[in-house]
Amino acid sequence: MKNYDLTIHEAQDGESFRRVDVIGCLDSHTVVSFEKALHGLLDQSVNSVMIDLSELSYISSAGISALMGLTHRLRKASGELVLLSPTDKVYRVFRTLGFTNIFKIVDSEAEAEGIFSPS
Amino acid sequence: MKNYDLTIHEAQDGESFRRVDVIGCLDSHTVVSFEKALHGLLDQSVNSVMIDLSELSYISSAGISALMGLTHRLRKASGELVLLSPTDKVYRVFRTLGFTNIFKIVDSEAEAEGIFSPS
Amino acid sequence: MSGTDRPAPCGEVIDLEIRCLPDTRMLAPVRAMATAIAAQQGFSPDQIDQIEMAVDEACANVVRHAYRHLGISPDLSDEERAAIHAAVSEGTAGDCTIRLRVSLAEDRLVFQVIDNGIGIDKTPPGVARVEEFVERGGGGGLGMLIIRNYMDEVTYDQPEGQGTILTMTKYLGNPEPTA
Amino acid sequence: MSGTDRPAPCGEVIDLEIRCLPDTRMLAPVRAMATAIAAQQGFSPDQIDQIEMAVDEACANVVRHAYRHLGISPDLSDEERAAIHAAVSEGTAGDCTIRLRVSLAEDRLVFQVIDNGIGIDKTPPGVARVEEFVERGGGGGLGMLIIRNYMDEVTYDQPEGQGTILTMTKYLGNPEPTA
Ligand SMILES: Nc1ncnc2c1ncn2[C@@H]1O[C@H](COP(=O)(O)OP(=O)(O)O)[C@@H](O)[C@H]1O
Ligand SMILES: Nc1ncnc2c1ncn2[C@@H]1O[C@H](COP(=O)(O)OP(=O)(O)O)[C@@H](O)[C@H]1O
Repeated sequence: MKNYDLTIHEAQDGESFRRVDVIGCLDSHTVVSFEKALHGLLDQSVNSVMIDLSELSYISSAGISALMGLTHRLRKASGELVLLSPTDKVYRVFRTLGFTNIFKIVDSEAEAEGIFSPS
Repeated sequence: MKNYDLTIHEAQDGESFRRVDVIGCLDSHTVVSFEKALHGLLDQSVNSVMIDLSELSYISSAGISALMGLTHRLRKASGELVLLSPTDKVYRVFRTLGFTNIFKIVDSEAEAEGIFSPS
Repeated sequence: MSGTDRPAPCGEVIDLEIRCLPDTRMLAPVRAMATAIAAQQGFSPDQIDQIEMAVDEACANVVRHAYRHLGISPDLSDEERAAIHAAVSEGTAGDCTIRLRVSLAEDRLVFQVIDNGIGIDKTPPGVARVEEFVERGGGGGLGMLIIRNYMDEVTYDQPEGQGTILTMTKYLGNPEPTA
Repeated sequence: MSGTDRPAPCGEVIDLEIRCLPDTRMLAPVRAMATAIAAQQGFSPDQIDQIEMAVDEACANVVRHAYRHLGISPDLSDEERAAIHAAVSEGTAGDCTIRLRVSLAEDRLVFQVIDNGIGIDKTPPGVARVEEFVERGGGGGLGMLIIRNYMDEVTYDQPEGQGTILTMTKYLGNPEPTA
């Protein structure tokens, strides 16, 4: 029933990236606090972030814009933003608009590891 | 996604009752065709009916009124209306309004059999 | 200013208003809207279900009763429905609508369901107890009971010759209703 | 008759109209209503998602852009929001609303999003291609593109000094959009 919730997981020993879970809707309303929280995280010189989208039920252009902005900022800092397991509905929006080639989208944490720490 | 659908199953050999599935919402809008279909069935001298409510996502007073009317009509014909596995949400409405003692509500077809053909 | 354009209940801001034709096909969309607002305001799943049902019953009553002098009812054929839509849109059936106003406050949601129909009798209509309804084998009269059970405050207003204003308030964090 | 009370597009009956404050908290309820109507009219799950998004983008644009001269934007603090609500309800901020009109027809749904704000430039605003958006690293401009991609017909109207009327039509059984 919750419309929006965000969890920024604590940094784990030896983990090469920070993990964030976003659930509910990412629209013009909820994106305001989403962006505040994520840019707050990046200000702590975090430059590898994985956002779990497996419980994101809706995304609008405002949410896509926020993800694009984060991707841009992290890439400039030689980091990366990885999106984990978007729901079918959100994936379809990425696909119809042409974002599946732009965002790094993965199906598992292992795959994300491979992007953050290429061997 | 379907807002309302009704299936009246064919009579089976040796079956003591007719089975009906209703899915979606039973509100002032959909109840009109629900009542038409059910009274049509009863007009064929069917007097034992089990309605599967396991995919009924919403019921309003109009739906309850229809179920009450059917119960009344079937009991007068020495028959019975049995409601199979209502969703939690629908059951809660029956409970808060005091209908759990009035409708015959069962959890399994076997239990319904026991009501229709007491041994 | 038409009669139904009366101000919101004192101190409340009308945040959202829906106006629609008295057509039962509008009930599902209106319920969806009401539950989304209730969820966003932080009501519990049970409370959301109660709000959904109360709003539905109030709007269904407008279709069922308020405009019966115009031949409006839930069980119209598609042709009858189209004829009434046309009459309403051409203005020959008057301002015949369901109007739902929603006010958000910190601690509560207020819904007003307004019609321009025939009005409600002064005596509280519908059944007083579920037993009454069961004895006569259904046949309606349960809607008002549900509204009164599920909402915390319910009032009816009948501005002179202008149909009905039903105001229903639900407080956040109120205990569960008992029937 | 105020400027925005203009008649429905020719031949359409306005079945439902929502008027609400330009507050992003209204977006989720409005989406819920739009998807419920679309589902009831028989649109496919994909089409329902597209309608949801187009309606959301259009209403979000009203909050984001139409009333910026009044200080209205999505990222207001609760206090700022309350002040604007008060100004709107006291009438000192004018008739500053989002208005969504829905017309049902056999073969299509028509949504009109109407505001009384600053209006849109004649040149089609927003980005023309997603690449443009990607190159500058986000920063908006995608909403209109989504609306144009996801709806079958989209027109903008600017009645003299009265904000914007965005009309979006979706036909039942139309093929999927390609970006
Ligand atoms: N908006 C309304 N306008 C006119 N009469 C109404 C309205 N709402 C309710 N009523 C009256 O109140 C009665 C009780 O309503 P309710 O308890 O919902 O039962 P039901 O709708 O099943 O008759 C109705 O039968 C009707 O006479
Ligand atoms: N209702 C409106 N009133 C005024 N301007 C608008 C309105 N809707 C859109 N616009 C203008 O169109 C531009 C493009 O909108 P859009 O593609 O949704 O991108 P964004 O909202 O992210 O800027 C906006 O930046 C704004 O200038």
